Amino acid sequence: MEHILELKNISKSFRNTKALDGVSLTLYPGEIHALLGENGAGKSTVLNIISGTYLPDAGEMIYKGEKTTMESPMYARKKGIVMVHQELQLVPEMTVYENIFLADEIVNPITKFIDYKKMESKADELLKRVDADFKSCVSVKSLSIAQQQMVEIAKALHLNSDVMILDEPTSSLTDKEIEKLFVIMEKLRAEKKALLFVSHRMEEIFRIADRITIFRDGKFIDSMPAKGVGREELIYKLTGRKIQSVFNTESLKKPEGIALSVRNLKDAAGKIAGDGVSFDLYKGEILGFSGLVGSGRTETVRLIFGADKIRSGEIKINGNTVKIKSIRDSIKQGIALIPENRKLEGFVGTAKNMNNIGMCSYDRLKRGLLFDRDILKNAKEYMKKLHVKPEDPMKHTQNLSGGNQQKVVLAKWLCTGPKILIMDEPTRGVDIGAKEEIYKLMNDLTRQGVSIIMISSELPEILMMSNRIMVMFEGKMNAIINREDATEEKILNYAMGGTS
Amino acid sequence: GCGTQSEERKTGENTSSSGSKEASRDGDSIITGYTWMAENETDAMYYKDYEEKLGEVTKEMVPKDFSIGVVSMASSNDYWINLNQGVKERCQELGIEVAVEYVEGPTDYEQTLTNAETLYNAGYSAYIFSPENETCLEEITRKIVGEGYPVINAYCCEINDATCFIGSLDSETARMAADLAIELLDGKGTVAVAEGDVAAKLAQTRTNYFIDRIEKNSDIKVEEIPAQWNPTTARTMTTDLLTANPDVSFIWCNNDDLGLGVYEGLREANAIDDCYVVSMDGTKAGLSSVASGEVYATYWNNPKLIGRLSVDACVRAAVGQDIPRVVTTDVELVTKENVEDYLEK
Amino acid sequence: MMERKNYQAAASGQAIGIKKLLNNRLTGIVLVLICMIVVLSLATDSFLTPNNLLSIMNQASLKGILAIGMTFVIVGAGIDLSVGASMSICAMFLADFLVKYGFEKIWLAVLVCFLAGTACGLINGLLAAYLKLPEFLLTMGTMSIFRGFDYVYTNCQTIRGMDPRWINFWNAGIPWPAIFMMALAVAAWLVIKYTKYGRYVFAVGGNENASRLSGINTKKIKCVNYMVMGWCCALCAIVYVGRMSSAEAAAGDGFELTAIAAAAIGGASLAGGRGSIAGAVIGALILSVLSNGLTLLRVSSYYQTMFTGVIIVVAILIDRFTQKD
Amino acid sequence: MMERKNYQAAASGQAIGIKKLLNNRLTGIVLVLICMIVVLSLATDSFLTPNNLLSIMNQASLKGILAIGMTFVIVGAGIDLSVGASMSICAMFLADFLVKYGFEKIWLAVLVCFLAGTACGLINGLLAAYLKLPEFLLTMGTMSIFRGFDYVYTNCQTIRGMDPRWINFWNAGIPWPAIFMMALAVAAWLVIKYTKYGRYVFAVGGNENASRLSGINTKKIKCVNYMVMGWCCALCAIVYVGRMSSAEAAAGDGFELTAIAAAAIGGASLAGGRGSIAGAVIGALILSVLSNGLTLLRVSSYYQTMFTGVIIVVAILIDRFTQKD
Ligand SMILES: Nc1ncnc2c1ncn2[C@@H]1O[C@H](COP(=O)(O)OP(=O)(O)OP(=O)(O)O)[C@@H](O)[C@H]1O
Ligand SMILES: Nc1ncnc2c1ncn2[C@@H]1O[C@H](COP(=O)(O)OP(=O)(O)OP(=O)(O)O)[C@@H](O)[C@H]1O
Ligand SMILES: [Mg+2]
Ligand SMILES: [Mg+2]
Repeated sequence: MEHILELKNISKSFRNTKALDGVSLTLYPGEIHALLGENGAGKSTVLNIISGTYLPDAGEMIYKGEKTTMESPMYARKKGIVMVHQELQLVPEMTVYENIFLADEIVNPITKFIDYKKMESKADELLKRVDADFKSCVSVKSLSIAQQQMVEIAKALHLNSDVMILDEPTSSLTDKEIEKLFVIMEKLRAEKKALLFVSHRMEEIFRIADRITIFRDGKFIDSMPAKGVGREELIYKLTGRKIQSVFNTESLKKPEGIALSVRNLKDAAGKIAGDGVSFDLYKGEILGFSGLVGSGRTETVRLIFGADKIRSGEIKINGNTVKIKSIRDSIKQGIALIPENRKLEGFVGTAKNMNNIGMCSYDRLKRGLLFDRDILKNAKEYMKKLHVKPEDPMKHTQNLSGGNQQKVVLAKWLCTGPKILIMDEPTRGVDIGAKEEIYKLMNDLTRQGVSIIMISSELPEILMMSNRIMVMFEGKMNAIINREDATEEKILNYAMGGTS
Repeated sequence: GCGTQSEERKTGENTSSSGSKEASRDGDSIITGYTWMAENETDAMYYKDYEEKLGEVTKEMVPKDFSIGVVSMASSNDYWINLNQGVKERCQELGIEVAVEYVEGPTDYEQTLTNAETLYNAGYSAYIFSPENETCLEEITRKIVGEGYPVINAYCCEINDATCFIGSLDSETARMAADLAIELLDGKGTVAVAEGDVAAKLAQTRTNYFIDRIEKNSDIKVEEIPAQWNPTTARTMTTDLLTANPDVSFIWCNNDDLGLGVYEGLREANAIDDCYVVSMDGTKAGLSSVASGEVYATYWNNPKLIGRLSVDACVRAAVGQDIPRVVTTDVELVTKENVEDYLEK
Repeated sequence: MMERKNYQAAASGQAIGIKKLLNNRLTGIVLVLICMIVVLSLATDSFLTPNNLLSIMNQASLKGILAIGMTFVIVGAGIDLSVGASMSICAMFLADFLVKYGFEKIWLAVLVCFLAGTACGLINGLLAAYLKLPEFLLTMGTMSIFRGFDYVYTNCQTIRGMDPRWINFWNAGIPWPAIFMMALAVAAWLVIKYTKYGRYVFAVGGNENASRLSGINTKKIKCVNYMVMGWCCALCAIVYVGRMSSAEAAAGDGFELTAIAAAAIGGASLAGGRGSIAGAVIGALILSVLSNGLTLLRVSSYYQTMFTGVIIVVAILIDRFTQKD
Repeated sequence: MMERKNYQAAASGQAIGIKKLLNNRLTGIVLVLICMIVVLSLATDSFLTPNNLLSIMNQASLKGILAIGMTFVIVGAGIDLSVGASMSICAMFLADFLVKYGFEKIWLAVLVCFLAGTACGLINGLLAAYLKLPEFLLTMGTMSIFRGFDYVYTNCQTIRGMDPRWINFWNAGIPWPAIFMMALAVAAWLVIKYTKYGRYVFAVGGNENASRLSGINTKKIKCVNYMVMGWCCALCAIVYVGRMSSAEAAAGDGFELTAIAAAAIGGASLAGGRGSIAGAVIGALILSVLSNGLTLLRVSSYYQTMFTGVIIVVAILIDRFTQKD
């Protein structure tokens, strides 16, 4: 079969980082092609080159039989290449339909004026196609990340391009939405479109991909059909080492004492329904929060952390009732929150890694005055611990790859030495190797008596790591199950509002 | 004679001794060839003659419900406060209602016009206008005068259609300053002019007539300090200019505030003893710096009197007296010797 | 049962109407404007006269025209400090050509005026969009350059001596400035709301990177914003020369801040992505009513300066508290 | 072999040094400053004299002091247009107290001056940070309020009649203004670099939301930024009254733009999160050398306005192309 796109020996450097070193990639029509690699391997970079966001330093690209350089995103779109970026690229002040039809507005054929009605109805159709639960007339800034991701996908779908590139589209979706996305992808495959996508979740690769290409450290490693590849083999190719699956081995131990107790917690904005959320978090346990997108998990933990106003309810820490009015109060109580949207809430774009990591720990790091030396040392220590690549504390965080940014945010909170660690989608966009590192770290922490709340939309992760699992549904706590009793089906059932 | 020179020229007619109609430095490039006209006006009188001829304005003369609207320059300048003080005092004496509007920045012509329009809409019996640049009020003046209300142009720039211009002639003051410079420097050396806004008519008159006189009557070289009415800028530029040309030994400043700035600049350049600073307006700060021997001299034209005369002119015009186009007042040189007299006024 | 439901629906419909009104970004400033008008109508005799209202409209039009242009620039996440000077250049060319070539060749004068506006806008636009120079500094620089050019060209002489027909046109009692402003406002509103370019202005200002990745030529959009600003400067210059019957070299000094203030009072966010034409016009009206009112109320000039500030702060406070986000 | 390796290492070390230099944000503007100094030294006799250099330093200090304060505000993603008026209020109180209570009570005058600065900063800070008013408009409003207060308090009279000891202090040939500025610069640099507050200014300016979620009291930081600006206004007022031996009601008019320009030329980004104290000082120096140079070169006044703009644009162009991102 004739390929639609071929990359040969593409190289790309950013200042002093070599992001791509002579990589190659071939894409056929009617296939779903998975691009794999660790964080910082250069996946996003190569996708950005294909879609015209970056220009390559060297190498050539053959598209539909012709040698081409995609000089701009506009040009690439015209040629039939569309990309969903790893970081959400929407205009927050605009409505969903305006975003979906951005740069491709429907105009009245005679007056050339924009036809809002038509755009809205068409956008609603598209949203129905991806089975979204919101209307297209709402503004994007009022949506959760997952919903915004759906908008991105709808936006790419409507262009009906020959090549569709999806850079970690599933990282902020829950299983239900992912399945919907896969159905759509399969339909596109049947229409002979070429799909190129990135994911760090192995199950997804095996579920959907036809072929796999692997990058490591900016170099091409291998390309093969997905059928018949073993999980162990794939992971070895990805990381260049053997990775052992980490489990929460502490799970069998009986918990001793309650670290955090929440009763009837409700927020001022009214997102949390009924009598509010109530649960206990034991010392040294990992409590998994599961639920569908928009079920109010993030809302709940933000309340505990003091990021949003509490309307009513009681929070006890180590048995003492505490009043949490601000984030500083909760930090003083030893609570840390790793937010779900790292770019908007996690780190400061204009700052270097060392400052982002040290940000919450200046009180500890200062010796009368703050010295760069100490901040640097602190950052180096944690960057090493979490294998941040490149391990350069002087680099600006926004120039790291997505997964490495996540690690920097993790590092920032770990070095505050929290007693209660809340992680909202902590492994979003983190590669398999690093995921295991994070799991190991979580186990280490619980062993030291730290209690962890982990919100995750990845069921395997929840099942593997949690001692107990709390399932939320429409702003209410629906069930708490012990790990021994938990199965994927059970959790999903509770997450959809089932009662047993 | 550095003393009062007003006796020599009681009217505007015989003031053009230098014969300069074209006062600009570069006559050819003037687009419309506009020059300071008041001094060539034939229908002009010295204010004492005029008062003698027309008699005093009394309370009885004032029509019923007479009111005056005033549009004045720069609210932050003591000179205009004094002038309008005169207006207000006289109005009080005559029982006239008065509203005074200033513009904050001198170059805010649009605001000047806006103020005039607003006062016009509020309906006053007469108006006193003192704009920094006459053109912005020309149309509205024509309109008001056309409707039969008097518009008195109190000092500043001359408005074409105004009923009457009252005040000293800046062209004359500038020439007096030039003569003073020539006398003090013996016709040689270098002088500088600290200008207000280079684009403002008021500043141009004060600058150009000075330069013209100097160039025609002596070998003195002239330097510029484009200070934009800003004393801080004047200070900085004076120091810089003295660095570039230490020969400058006389600086003519477009107003007293600039004079104060220029003096501080000279202080930094260590040149206070080698350079005369002469300014105009006679504000409180200006006079006090003359008294303390800093600024050498300032020209004072009795702003309060101009204000009072303007009110009188409004009344005179309203009752149908035949007032001349231009009424000139005195300019007096204030130096350390006679400053005491002025500080009291 | 049915009735009760209907009643509820109606009530909730009403509630939604009010809510929508309260959520509308313009509600706050319209409230401010209405308050000012009511207070001034009660406190003075002369405020609510046709002549005065006409004057206010005319006075607001200079500010309004520039504020409309500024809205394009600000919504596109830029800023333009050179508008006063650009306006002055346009006014100078217009007046000069009118005087030199007479009223018959008025088309030529207007053409040159618009060319000058385009040139000024293009200089800013090219440097800001294509060379990515920081806009605040850049336009501060071009402000000086344009103003200097103005000085040199006019030799700092006021250009006067307009044809009487020109003067009569502007002084015949028809509020041409206000008409021009309203016409521009309608045109700008149509562009902003119903053309691709208009939507792109918001997109680029709201998220430049996302817009670029969506295939918008963000540089072109940014550049065009400045050109639109330039055309508004040209139109403003026509009104200016009409109102003043002359053009001074220092014309329009400080207009930039007024224009930015009017646009910002009208809800334009200097971070980009937010703003409206109606808001800009209302902002200009508020500033004009304010200055008119303070004069009519005979507030002493020192206090006028102070009150202007107080009203601006109060206006943004009201605006802040009539909408929550 | 060994030797060659060493050689290579040395060469690469050098290369890294140069690269680092080129990557430094300040390289571009230092280059601009050096170019200007070289050109002026060659073109004029008087530029490179100790007296002239001293004057430049003194002249730069007013701009520099304000630019340092402005750096805090701008790095924290704010802006302050009221600095000229705040400075004027401080100057007015200082001069008034010096004249009224004599040189003996100079501590009182300085204290009142700083209190005034704190008050101005606090008003801006509280409104901007705690009520979240848009800063450009807000400080435009407070600019009018402060200036009006100034007019009312002084009744527009210039305050003069300083004690001779005060005048002598400032005119004894010691460049106190420059010394004050340098002292402030060092202090500000220490604060920015070595204190928590300093780091937080950058964090809040770079991403306010993330900073808040990291437990930083972002409102307090923003408010303190304006207070720091207020103190810088007070210090600037001291230097101003020292240099002018008087205080006018209109003092400091337009200083806000100069201060913003100096800070921005020095690399402060108006979007927040970026900027440096050294940059602000260099920016102020560039502006002062520029104005000094144009006077020394006897550029005619019309062209001075133009050239100032040209140099600003050239400076940001050079700055833009000496660093890539
Ligand atoms: N704008 C940039 N400036 C500097 N370096 C960059 C930039 N973008 C990417 N890099 C660097 O290029 C390398 C590859 O990054 P890329 O984003 O392609 O990784 P990735 O494979 O997509 O990783 P992830 O799985 O974490 O998304 C990284 O080392 C990153 O630090
Ligand atoms: N900043 C916001 N503004 C308005 N609505 C929001 C905002 N953030 C979240 N929501 C809404 O609140 C609801 C609860 O969202 P929340 O983020 O708590 O859900 P979640 O269970 O954490 O799901 P997710 O998997 O998306 O994080 C969602 O329906 C979402 O649309
Ligand atoms: Mg990536
Ligand atoms: Mg969430």
